[in-house]
Amino acid sequence: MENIKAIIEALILSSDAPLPLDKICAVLSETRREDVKTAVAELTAEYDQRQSGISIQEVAGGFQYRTRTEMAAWIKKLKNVKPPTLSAAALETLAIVAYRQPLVKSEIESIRGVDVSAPLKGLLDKKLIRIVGRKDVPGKPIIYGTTKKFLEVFNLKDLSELPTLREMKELQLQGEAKDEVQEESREETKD
Amino acid sequence: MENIKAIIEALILSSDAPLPLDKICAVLSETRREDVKTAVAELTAEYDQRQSGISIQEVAGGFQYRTRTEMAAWIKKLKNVKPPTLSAAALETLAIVAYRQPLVKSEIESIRGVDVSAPLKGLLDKKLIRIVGRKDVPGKPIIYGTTKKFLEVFNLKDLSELPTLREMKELQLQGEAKDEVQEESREETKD
Amino acid sequence: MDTQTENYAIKLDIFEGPLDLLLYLIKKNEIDIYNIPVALITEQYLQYLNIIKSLNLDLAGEYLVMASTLIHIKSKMLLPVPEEPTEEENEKDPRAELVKQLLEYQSFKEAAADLEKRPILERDVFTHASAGLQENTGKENEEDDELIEVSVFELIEAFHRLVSRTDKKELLEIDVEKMSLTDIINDVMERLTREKNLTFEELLGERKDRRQIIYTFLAILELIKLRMIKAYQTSAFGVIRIFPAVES
Repeated sequence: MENIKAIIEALILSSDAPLPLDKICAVLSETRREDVKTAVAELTAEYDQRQSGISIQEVAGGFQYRTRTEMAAWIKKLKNVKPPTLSAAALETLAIVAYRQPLVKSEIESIRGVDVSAPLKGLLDKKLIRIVGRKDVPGKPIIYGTTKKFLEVFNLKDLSELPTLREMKELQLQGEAKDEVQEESREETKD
Repeated sequence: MENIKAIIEALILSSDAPLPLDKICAVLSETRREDVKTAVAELTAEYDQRQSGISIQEVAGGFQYRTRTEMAAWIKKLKNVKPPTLSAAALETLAIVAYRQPLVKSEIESIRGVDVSAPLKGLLDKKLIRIVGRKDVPGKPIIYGTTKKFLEVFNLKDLSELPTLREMKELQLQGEAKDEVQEESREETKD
Repeated sequence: MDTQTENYAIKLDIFEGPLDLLLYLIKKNEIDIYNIPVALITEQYLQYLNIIKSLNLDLAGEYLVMASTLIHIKSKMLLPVPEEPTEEENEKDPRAELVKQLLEYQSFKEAAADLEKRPILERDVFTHASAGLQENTGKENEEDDELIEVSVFELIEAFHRLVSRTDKKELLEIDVEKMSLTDIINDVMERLTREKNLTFEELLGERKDRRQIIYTFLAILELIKLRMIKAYQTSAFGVIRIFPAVES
């Protein structure tokens, strides 16, 4: 078992992108998947326990060595570069793509209420979103979705890790309250 | 001391090149050089002791996380299970074939400005392009086109789903115009 | 008024559009989003637009569209509500659509803020591979061993790069029609290679819509021009038979 852990550490370090469990299992073909899973979990716990400055984190469907967030200030001191930033327009656009994907530009614009050409281009350049196809309607608009890199950059295991939109909960709660109080102004907007 | 070690681990991992002691000392300006040295030595020993698959090694005048030599065979195995990817040269060649097909090698070369024998061969091997015929001119050059697999790999229904250059240009031009004004609300020209 | 104007000018910078401005006004006035006093909000909204105009700043069309929407809602609110609305007459609150839009936008604004708070690579967490937020550098690399992930976007970026490098303007003239034509050219060549020769009718196959006929014809013309196929006719008005120009 000890040896498996050492191999996994080496595999994760040698991989440029987050390393999926499947690939680890493909390499450790003699080992049962369950055991590989346990080894990864134990390793992760060990790094945490010893309060190492680095940890094995699950992002974008794979495992990767990453520094702990508490270390950010020190690394910034070392690198002496400004961290990458996204404008509010880019973040809003990205959030809409992330939650509503796959979708076309006009759908993003109807939510934001403004033209989104500039933020879209920026997000494509940064490879946070990508073209996933074309919609089969007149004009064949381009359909956008998020990339694996989006998950890597935002430290997400997968898209399901995104928190549910607050709007949904609020609308439901509000709907219930309204039913009780004012009968007449009920909004039964069908979607 | 423990904390210093954690910081050093994070610094080494986050550094692109082997990290010289001087740089670590520069970041940990409050700590004596001797103590930094000791911390690095202790860290190195700890990784060795616990027989981790990775270790902190001194290379090219700096410290770097590296996989242990015993792990080489496993890492080779991992690289072999990697999905096929495309080099920049192959990608460019593929782009030319995709957008200008059917065409012959000399036409690709006149666009790329370099010999494309190697990338062409690679693309044929990967079955992303194929020979569609021969041109009836002296030398009877081979004519290339993309394959069904190309459409599959790029998730396209047919070639008309490829984004057109005009669309990309539009997105870009709008983006650039916006960047200049830096603000969406000022986009519209005066009426 | 001067100081007030300045305030507005500064505030304007942070608005991401008319919806954002509306949300700001709602918050500022501590209004229930489900029960917006349209008259008040419209008035304040228009005030903002006037100030922007008086500062000679250009105003995005979207702000004006929203202004007219607000005015429209306001006028609708003034109409008397029928005393006992029947099931069919059950008129929706004229504000309903706007409220829905505002809530939706607000939720994404919050989602964006949540995203921004996550541990972000190269800001809060770092890894050994340079997997950071690098811009697409488009750097040239002739070596075949540099591996990269590929998407359609990258494909067109690669082509775009080449075009700008070679400065061949005509390369830009690629559109959807041309690409569909290429599909048909490919199809024609594939079938000719298999069948050795085919008639125009056979090439058309089952699907015979106008577009298909025109495109198949154009494909044949293109292929003849490219000297990839040869067309033969036994007699005037006879069947046109098409052969690959060169045996493969």
